[in-house]
Amino acid sequence: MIEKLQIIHPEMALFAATCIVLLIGLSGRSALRSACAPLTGVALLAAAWLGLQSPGADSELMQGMPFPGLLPYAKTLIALIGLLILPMLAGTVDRSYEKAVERGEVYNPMRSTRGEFYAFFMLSLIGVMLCATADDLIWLFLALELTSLPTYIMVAMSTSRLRSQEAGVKYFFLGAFGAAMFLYGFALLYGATGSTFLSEIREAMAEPGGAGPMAMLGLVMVIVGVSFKIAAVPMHFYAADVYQGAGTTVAAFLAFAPKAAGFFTLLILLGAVGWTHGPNGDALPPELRVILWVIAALTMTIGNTLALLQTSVKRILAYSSVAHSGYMLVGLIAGPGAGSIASNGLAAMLFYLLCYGVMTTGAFAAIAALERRAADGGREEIDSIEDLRGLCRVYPLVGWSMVVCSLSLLGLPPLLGFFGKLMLFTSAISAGEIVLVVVMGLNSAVAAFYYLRLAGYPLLEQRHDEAESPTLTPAPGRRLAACVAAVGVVALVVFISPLQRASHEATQLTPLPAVVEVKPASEAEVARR
Amino acid sequence: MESLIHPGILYTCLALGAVGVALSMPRRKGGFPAVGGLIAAIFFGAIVLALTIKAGENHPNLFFYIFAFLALGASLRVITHQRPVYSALYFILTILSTSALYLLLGAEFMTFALIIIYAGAILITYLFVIMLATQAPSEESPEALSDYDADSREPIASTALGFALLAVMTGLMAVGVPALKAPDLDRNPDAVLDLLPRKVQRAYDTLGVSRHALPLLAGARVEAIIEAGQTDPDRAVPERGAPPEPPPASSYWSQTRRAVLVVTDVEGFNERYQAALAVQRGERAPRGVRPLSRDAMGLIVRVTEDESVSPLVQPTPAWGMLLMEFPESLRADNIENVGFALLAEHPLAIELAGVILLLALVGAVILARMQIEAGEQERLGALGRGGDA
Amino acid sequence: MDSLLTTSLTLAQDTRLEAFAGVTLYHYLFVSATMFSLGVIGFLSRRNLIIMFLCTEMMFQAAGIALIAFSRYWLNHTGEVFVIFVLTIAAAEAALALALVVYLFRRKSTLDADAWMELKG
Amino acid sequence: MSLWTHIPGAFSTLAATGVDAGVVDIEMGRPLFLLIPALPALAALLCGLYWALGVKSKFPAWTTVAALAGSFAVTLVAYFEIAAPGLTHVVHGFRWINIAFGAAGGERMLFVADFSLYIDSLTVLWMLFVTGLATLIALYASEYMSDDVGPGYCRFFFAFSLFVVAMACLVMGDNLLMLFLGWEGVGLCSYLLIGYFFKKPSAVNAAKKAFVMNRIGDLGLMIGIMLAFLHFGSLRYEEIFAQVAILQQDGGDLAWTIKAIPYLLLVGAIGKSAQLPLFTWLPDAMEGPTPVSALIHAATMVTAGVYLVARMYPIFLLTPESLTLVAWIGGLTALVAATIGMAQYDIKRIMAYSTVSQLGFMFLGLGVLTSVGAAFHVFTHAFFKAALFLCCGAVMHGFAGQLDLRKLSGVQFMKGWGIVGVAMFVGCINLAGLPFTAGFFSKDMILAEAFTTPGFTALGVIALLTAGITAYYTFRVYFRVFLGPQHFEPGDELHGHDEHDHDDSHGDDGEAKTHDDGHAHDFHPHPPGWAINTVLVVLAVGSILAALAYVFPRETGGWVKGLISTSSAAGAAHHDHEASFFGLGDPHKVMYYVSGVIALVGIAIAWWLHLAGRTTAATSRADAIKQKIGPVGRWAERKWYFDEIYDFLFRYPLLIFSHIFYLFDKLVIDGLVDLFGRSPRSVGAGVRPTQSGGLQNYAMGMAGGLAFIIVVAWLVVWRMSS
Repeated sequence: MIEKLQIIHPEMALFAATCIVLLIGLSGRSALRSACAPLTGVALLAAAWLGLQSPGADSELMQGMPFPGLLPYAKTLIALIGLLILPMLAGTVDRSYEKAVERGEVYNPMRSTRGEFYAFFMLSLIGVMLCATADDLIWLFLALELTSLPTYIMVAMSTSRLRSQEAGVKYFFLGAFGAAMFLYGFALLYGATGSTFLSEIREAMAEPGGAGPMAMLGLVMVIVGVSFKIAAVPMHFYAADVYQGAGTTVAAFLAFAPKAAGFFTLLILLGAVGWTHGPNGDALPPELRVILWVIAALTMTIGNTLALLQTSVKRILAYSSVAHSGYMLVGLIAGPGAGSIASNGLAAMLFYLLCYGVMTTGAFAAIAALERRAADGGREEIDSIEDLRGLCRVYPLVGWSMVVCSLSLLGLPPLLGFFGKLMLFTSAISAGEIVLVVVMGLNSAVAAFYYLRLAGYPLLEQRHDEAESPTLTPAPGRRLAACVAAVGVVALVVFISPLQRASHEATQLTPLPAVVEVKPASEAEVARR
Repeated sequence: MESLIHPGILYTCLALGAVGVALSMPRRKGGFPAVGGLIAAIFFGAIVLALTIKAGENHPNLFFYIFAFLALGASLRVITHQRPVYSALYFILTILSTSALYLLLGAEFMTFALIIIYAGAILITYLFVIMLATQAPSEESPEALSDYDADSREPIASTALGFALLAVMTGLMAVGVPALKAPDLDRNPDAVLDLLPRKVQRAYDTLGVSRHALPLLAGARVEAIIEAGQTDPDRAVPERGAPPEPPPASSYWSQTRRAVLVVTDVEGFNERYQAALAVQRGERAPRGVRPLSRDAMGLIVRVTEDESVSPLVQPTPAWGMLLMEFPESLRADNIENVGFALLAEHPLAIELAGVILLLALVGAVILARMQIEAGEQERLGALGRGGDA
Repeated sequence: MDSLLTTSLTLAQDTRLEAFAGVTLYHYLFVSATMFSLGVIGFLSRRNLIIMFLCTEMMFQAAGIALIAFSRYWLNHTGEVFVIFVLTIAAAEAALALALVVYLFRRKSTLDADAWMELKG
Repeated sequence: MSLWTHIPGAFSTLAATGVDAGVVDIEMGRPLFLLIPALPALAALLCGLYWALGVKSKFPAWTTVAALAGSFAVTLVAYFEIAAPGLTHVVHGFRWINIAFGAAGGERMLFVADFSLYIDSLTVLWMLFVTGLATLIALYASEYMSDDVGPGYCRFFFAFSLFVVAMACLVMGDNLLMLFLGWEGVGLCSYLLIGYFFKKPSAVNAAKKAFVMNRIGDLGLMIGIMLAFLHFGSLRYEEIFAQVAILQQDGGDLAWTIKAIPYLLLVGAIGKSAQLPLFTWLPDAMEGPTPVSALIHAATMVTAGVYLVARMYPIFLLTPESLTLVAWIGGLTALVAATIGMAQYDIKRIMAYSTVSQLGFMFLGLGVLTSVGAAFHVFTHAFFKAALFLCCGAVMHGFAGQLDLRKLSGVQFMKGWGIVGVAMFVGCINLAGLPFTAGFFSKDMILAEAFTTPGFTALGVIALLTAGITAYYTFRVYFRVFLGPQHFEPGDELHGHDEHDHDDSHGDDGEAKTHDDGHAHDFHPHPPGWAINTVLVVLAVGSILAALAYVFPRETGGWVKGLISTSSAAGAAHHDHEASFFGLGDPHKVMYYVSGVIALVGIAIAWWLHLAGRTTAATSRADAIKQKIGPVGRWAERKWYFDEIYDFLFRYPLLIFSHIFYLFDKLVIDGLVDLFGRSPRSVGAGVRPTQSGGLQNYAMGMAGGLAFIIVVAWLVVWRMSS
């Protein structure tokens, strides 16, 4: 038992740092308080390093898991993207209060929320990592909740404006609603197989008649419930409101962490039940394939078309994140393929998750780095796309980061997003999902309209009024995050080959020991084709 | 596909029950909770009745009907009562009836845990917050109901939606349940005792049985016979004497629930056994002989079919054979089973739950102490923006 | 009455090794699904934030009944263990939700869910 | 699926066994050739640096010119090493993507895309005019953009250099992925350069339109490339061609996915080369600075579609039906664009439509299997069209943005405009196809082949008609603008939205002030300076000399033919010697006369209508002319009458025709584009009410979605089991 702990070393490191941060965040000494962010950074670095050391496919501990090689990739990915988001967070909460303390006001720990913010950030990342680690439905349920609960609070406390509270209440209540759905799904899945262990579920499902209606109902409810985490149709409604209402930095975090958790959950759940059907034994059960297909197609279409109508950058990015979930689902539908990287949809999904994390963080960081005069005289975060006008000329670093990240989100070669999409395309084509590929291609074309606006406003437009135009925030970390992300979008292109190989190795599905009989239903399906 | 209930009956009754629920939703004028509840109860009763008729002998006992009715009725009141306090109280009733259903299902531990945690702790908090966040009735309007409590939002649409969901779920379950694999009935419910050696150890200490026999007694199926004096239980092949044949394994536990045990090096077993029997009969044990303890005696019941005691207990000094049944005190009960499953199979999940509770604690504290900055509302009001644009 | 009570209590004990037939399982599942749907309906139609959250708790409870029934069916205790964790999460969510609701009430002096409709489109 | 198993060794064995009928030997080339893309890349980097440093001089221009000239020089070296002996070289740059993986069963699959150059004679031909023209046009732009010295200047040359890099990548890449990279790169640079005057909303809109329409094409190209990879297991040309050669030898039925590849590639080519129905972006793209129009939207980038078809010719030859489609698209585009061009007044737009029309000719050439003709036309067109555009640019530059041919007249004989006029004349005779010009020869090859190829006679007639119209509208411009009475009205670029000083920091520099003064009283056009004149002279001479490539060297039947026949684009043109031009004999010979006559007729009509007796004298001098030719008043009246007849009989139907096409363009094509743009918006607007902001509305959507998805899953289960 105790040796099993080594698979959660990164989580343990993060949790230790969480406790320390919680404590020193309350300290009366400003030097100690300001150590929260560096400490979090160190913990994330440690987690990334420990994540690399996680037991891989050759380890005894991982035998029987659907994806024995998943951990090193997943944990390192999560920790590194967390590290990218971290600089944005510095100064998110209580900056004005810290200023007041610097001016000589007495520090009152009851008014500070500094340490807790980093603590929640890390707790949520722990949850994401545990989702990727889970070998058990109970664990998975708890990990999903651990991912979400901190984000609920982070949204509500991100700014003191009413819209943050509105975002918080919508996110929390709908999140609990969604959680009830996937909890019921987990219950039915347990009911259908008699076990909560993924390895046993996998064996039970592989038996003849194992994937009966009860299991299907459970899986459908889980998939729909987890769709909330990845903001996919029909659970996408909250995304735009919440991203817009939350502070920009928190929105950036929301765009990555719950989504990653949701995709890891879907990956290992479907790894436990799926891709053993069809003539080649590498397809999902037909009913799952159909519903994922419907969800994916609707998600990209609705996300992209709604994004067209927006003038708020955060809403555009929110709907774009909805659409990107649809793209990533395509990889999930394509499945593990026939052993090659180009046909491995799961690897494509994981690789795209990496690309998406970098790109979207960069875009959010770029707008988080700016602020404008609010109606009540204070400074507020920018939101309207008009605020991006002529940014490249005034603040070239931020402006170009926005341009590069938007173009990458659009999938323009030779940026990172293009290669992510390319991999999704090839895997979907080799899985025979031509229609879905066409839908995805059309959606990419539609997406060009609004991504070009995001890229064109900073680059091609002219500023209207200097006085009303946004200025840089005093928090340099956000600029840093934007630049690092933009550089990453360009520079990671050089490393796509090893990255894709790593994601390919991470998604090697353990073959089932027993010979899986081909369902007669799928033969009928083949005949119909 | 085989379905447990005729879809026509199911959907018709659900649709009519939905009408009842929709009727009982709160309206500004009060609605018809009684009528609606009655209609809903009738049609839900019809579905359960249809199920029970189909079930034949294999139906649940009376208490199921009582507590299911209570649980669902109270749930309906939770969502239809216009006063939040009553809703919360009805939710306590829901919890209590649910825990009774748990008891019927043999989950004693969860029964009590549910009552303590939910009804005892969580719901009290709810009541507290409801009290805190509701305006107290004043002199003029003692019946003051908040507008948002008095009136439900889109009652018909949401009821229709909820019942559509219910229809597809129950419909699919009705197909899914018969398609389930049969549970493993031969599985030993007391298998956990294998892994809980200390309790068994105590029992054996009183019996004076070899430690090597412990796994055999604890384990459900005794497939090995240990030779007298042999200390290695893995070498299970007898070299001397004809071992008695173990009963067939498959139906073993479901039929007899007896273990065949070869007890080695039992010193004076027969004398001690007879002495204990004598004690049971109210006689005095022979001098110098320590009778077997009550626990150990509990192990030795119904030794043969005709309930005579001695025939199989051979007075051979080297080894004896015992046909025995676990005494109730040695049976693994629900709490042990749950506790073991919890601690042995999900230890990390417990830690994780602890982390989540810590997080909830910190989060609640933060939310509670979040400042509403002084004058924020006034400042916004002065700008002519009642809220946030 | 005494005999009835004994029957019910010993149901937990004595009949546990007998088949818990599918029909009986379906009885419990039906109750569970109905409670789940009632929770959904309540969440959709009640405007009081506290009652709405109570409804999600009800949905959790419904999952609990299903878990215990399945646990009984499969003759293992994993489902019961699951329910313990469901209770934990329910408690954690309730703590946060109630704190949030109190905070919101302080901001707007109302518990109406429709009071929070500024963000849209 | 056996094709998936190919490994690099496979090709060499194929080559050794002589299966590679259509493929030439591949050798390793000299790393020196990597300088062709590297030098412009360096220039782009430097321009970016200047931009960051805030350089305010012509430094970026000289850097770019020097780098491009170097690039051209290296290309010349490559030409002498490769093209003349007919070799194919592959120059390995660096390994870009290399994913090798294998299943346990021993099947191996490679996804390799190196940054390598594939240099054969087709590449060299293209690169010669790309780098050569880019050098010249950069020189021209150094003067043309001089009002803009500063950040805009740096930005312009940055994008300009980057364009050449991307173009080199497109043309020289040794695999389809590099081609795609360059393809998108040139699209991006085009977007940046069209939108250069980003203060003008029309420029920004045009940039967007170009980008979006190109994305439609790119989608097709991308899918085509993926299919190619799936089928051939590689994206490298040499391996694809080897496998195509095998397929050709094997004969038999092809998988539909292979057959789909040329069509998908064609979609990409249509988008990039502005063919029907995706051509409307190109005229709009004239919002960009004129050097950009000349280089990107006339000479180089738009021929990328032609290059793509030519490069992948073996695949097109596998499914000849696709070539028929190419031919028809080309022929119809040529006609439609030419008729639209007749009705325009903006000289740059006329040139743009003429570009579309000439690109149509090239596609027609490819479609009727004369890849030589197409490539030759690309080559000659690059020269004369660049010359024409640069002349228009010089006029525009000199007359403050005036492009309306009704407001300019007699420029040829104004002081300092002689060189421009002559260059314009040279360009016009080429475009019109006056006998013995380069344009004449290259067009003839295509026309003749259309009549030679069975089943394409109708296209030949259309092309002939188009040639006539081309001659007409070309000389309409020349006669109106350059000949006739001297008259001009300056353009509107003095009112603040001057394209030359869009940048606020330059709003009050000296030159703009002069303009303001000049406008107040009388406007003095400023004739072009040395840089523009030099470039025009070089281009005019080049246009004339290009005709020699048709004849010399004799042993290969012309320079271009010699180049093309040793490349992958060598089409097996079937010379049907029985073919005759309406009973007059061998089309190849007859065409010289027929097309020459048609060109002359077109020019004559233009002369008749636009020069002879033109009395568009709103100026005082016009009155004097009218006095001089007083006796001819009635005659002039009668001419007006002829004009009416002409309008009615000849111009009017065509005008109606052109308006129909214009309407078609506006309504159907733009409508389709609009539909493409708007239908997502309307879908979005339809979905938007679901985002009502109400918490419980969202919850309702979620619960309803769950119920719906369960129903879907159930239906599938039910259907599977029944």
